[in-house]
Amino acid sequence: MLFRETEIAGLEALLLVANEPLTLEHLAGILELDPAEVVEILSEIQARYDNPACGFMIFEVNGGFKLGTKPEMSHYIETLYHQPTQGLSGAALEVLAIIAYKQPVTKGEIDFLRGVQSDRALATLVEKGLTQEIGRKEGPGRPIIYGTTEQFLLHFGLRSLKNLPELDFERIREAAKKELDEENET
Amino acid sequence: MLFRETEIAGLEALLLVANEPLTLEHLAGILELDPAEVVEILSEIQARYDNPACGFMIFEVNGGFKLGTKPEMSHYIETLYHQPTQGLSGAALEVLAIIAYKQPVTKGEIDFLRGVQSDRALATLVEKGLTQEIGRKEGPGRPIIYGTTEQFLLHFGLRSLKNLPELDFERIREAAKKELDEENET
Amino acid sequence: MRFCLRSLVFNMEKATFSRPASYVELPAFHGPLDLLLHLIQQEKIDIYDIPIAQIADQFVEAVRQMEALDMELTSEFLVLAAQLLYIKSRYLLPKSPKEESEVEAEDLRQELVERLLAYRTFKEAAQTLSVLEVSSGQKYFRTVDIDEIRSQFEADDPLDGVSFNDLWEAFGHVIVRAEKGVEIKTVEPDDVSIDKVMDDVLRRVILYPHGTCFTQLIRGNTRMELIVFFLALLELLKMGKIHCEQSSPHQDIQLFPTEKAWEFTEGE
Repeated sequence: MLFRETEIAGLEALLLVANEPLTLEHLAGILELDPAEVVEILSEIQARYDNPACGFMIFEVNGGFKLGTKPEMSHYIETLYHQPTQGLSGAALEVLAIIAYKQPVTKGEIDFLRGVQSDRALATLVEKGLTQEIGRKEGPGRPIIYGTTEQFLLHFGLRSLKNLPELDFERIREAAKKELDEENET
Repeated sequence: MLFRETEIAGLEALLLVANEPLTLEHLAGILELDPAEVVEILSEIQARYDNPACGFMIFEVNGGFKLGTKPEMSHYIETLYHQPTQGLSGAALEVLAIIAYKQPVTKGEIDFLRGVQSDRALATLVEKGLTQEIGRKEGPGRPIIYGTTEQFLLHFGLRSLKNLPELDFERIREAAKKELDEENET
Repeated sequence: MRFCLRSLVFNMEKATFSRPASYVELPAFHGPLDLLLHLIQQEKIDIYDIPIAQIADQFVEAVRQMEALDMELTSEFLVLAAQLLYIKSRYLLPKSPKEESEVEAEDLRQELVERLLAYRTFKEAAQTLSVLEVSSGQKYFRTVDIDEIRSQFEADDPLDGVSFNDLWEAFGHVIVRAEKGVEIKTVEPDDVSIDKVMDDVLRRVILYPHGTCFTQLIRGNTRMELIVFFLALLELLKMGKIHCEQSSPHQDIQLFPTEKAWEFTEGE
């Protein structure tokens, strides 16, 4: 197939830049070949890609062909595009702790306990799938009530909220007292 | 280099899925290799691409590597996109030359050097991704300052701005001085 | 502006015209500097020694032809024409202290030469780029949808590294803030409103569901503050939001939130 070098290279180039899968007919039209010849070229390219030192692969999707990476390469790609998880902010952790231990709870209640607005922190927690709306409270304004999610339980290895360990008030109080003392000293 | 098959394939896969040029260090980190080994692999891949039956090519820009199509393949891509690529107009090339050699530069400075308004040419260059706004100049009016892009380097086959052909910089400096004086007067 | 400039140019030209300009070929110019450079190159003139009178006339003539050919003629052409004629007139001016006007004309000419040289440099650079553009060839790249790639990976656990201890600590911060009762401490005792103190007390009672001591809840530096806190406590007891227990007469009184405790915040 040496005499078709240009078309083989052309087909590769087309596969590289096309955003959508290209059909045999479309490729044949651009390369000025018969569809049968395009099939031959495609299998020749695929044979070349079968080399373990090659990271590419031709996929057939909806009757079209597109270039992609071999499945074995996915861990490299994952490393390239890995987004380091943004740890939760202090405010978000506070809101999460309040929801975990006081649920079901409204935003007004969270704000009341924290003494500050919690809108942003609450939105982050919902977005990350750690807390969710679980209904509305009866009464004026029917405010949304929040609770923790399955994902929250999964992270802490809990089968249900009943297994949530009690707040260790002794320790919390001690830590809080220490923090207060330190602040008073300065 | 048979024993490095996986890394060779991995590098190819990474080049395929990256929009931005990947630096040696970045690639070395993902592939868990030394940068020197990455260089070896890159040249091995490039040697493979040199085969006329291959449509790919590795481009180096600003110390990063990017996968693209060989220039000989451009007519196939133009057929795919139904649009022949047009070269830049004379006015656009003048504006681009001024930006390339004098960056960072304001539109006022470009207009002065050319003795004519450059709005249209400048807009075309920004639209084509060859130049971009890179900030604002301190001083009255805080005019936008322009510079070239990585796309500019790729388009002209330059590895970095250092590879721009030399100009008679003495003249440019003198002209720039004059123009500064004028700006200060107004 | 445009018409005004043009009449200026041609009036000046009439006044100072000395000899007919030679015919010029007119390609499309990228501006007046481009045209001027073209004329200088066409006449094989040394750029450092431009005969202003001759070049000014040729420039004006070229602008006239462009106008006659209905070519795009921006105001910059007219401005430069006016400048050239002005320099020419300064050189020719018979009266006034001659030296002064010649010095001024010389400065203007020098400035024009410098602009022309700079323009020529960039014009050459543009030609170099044009050559580069052709020789490097057209290449194309893939545009990758990174979001799509990312969506194929499992999202990381946002609670990575967070333990129960961290949760308790966070809860502790809420308590610290409630204990500080910043707002209440800063107001003058006379102004301490009973509502604010009730909030302060209730907030702390809710945060300690296993009971909090009476002595811990009541705080204040003055007799007045202590009284207000005590009144707030009584009011909350009366409203049924908290209840108290005392295991034996000499033990500290413990206060607990009731089911009704939350109703307080519902109005907000």
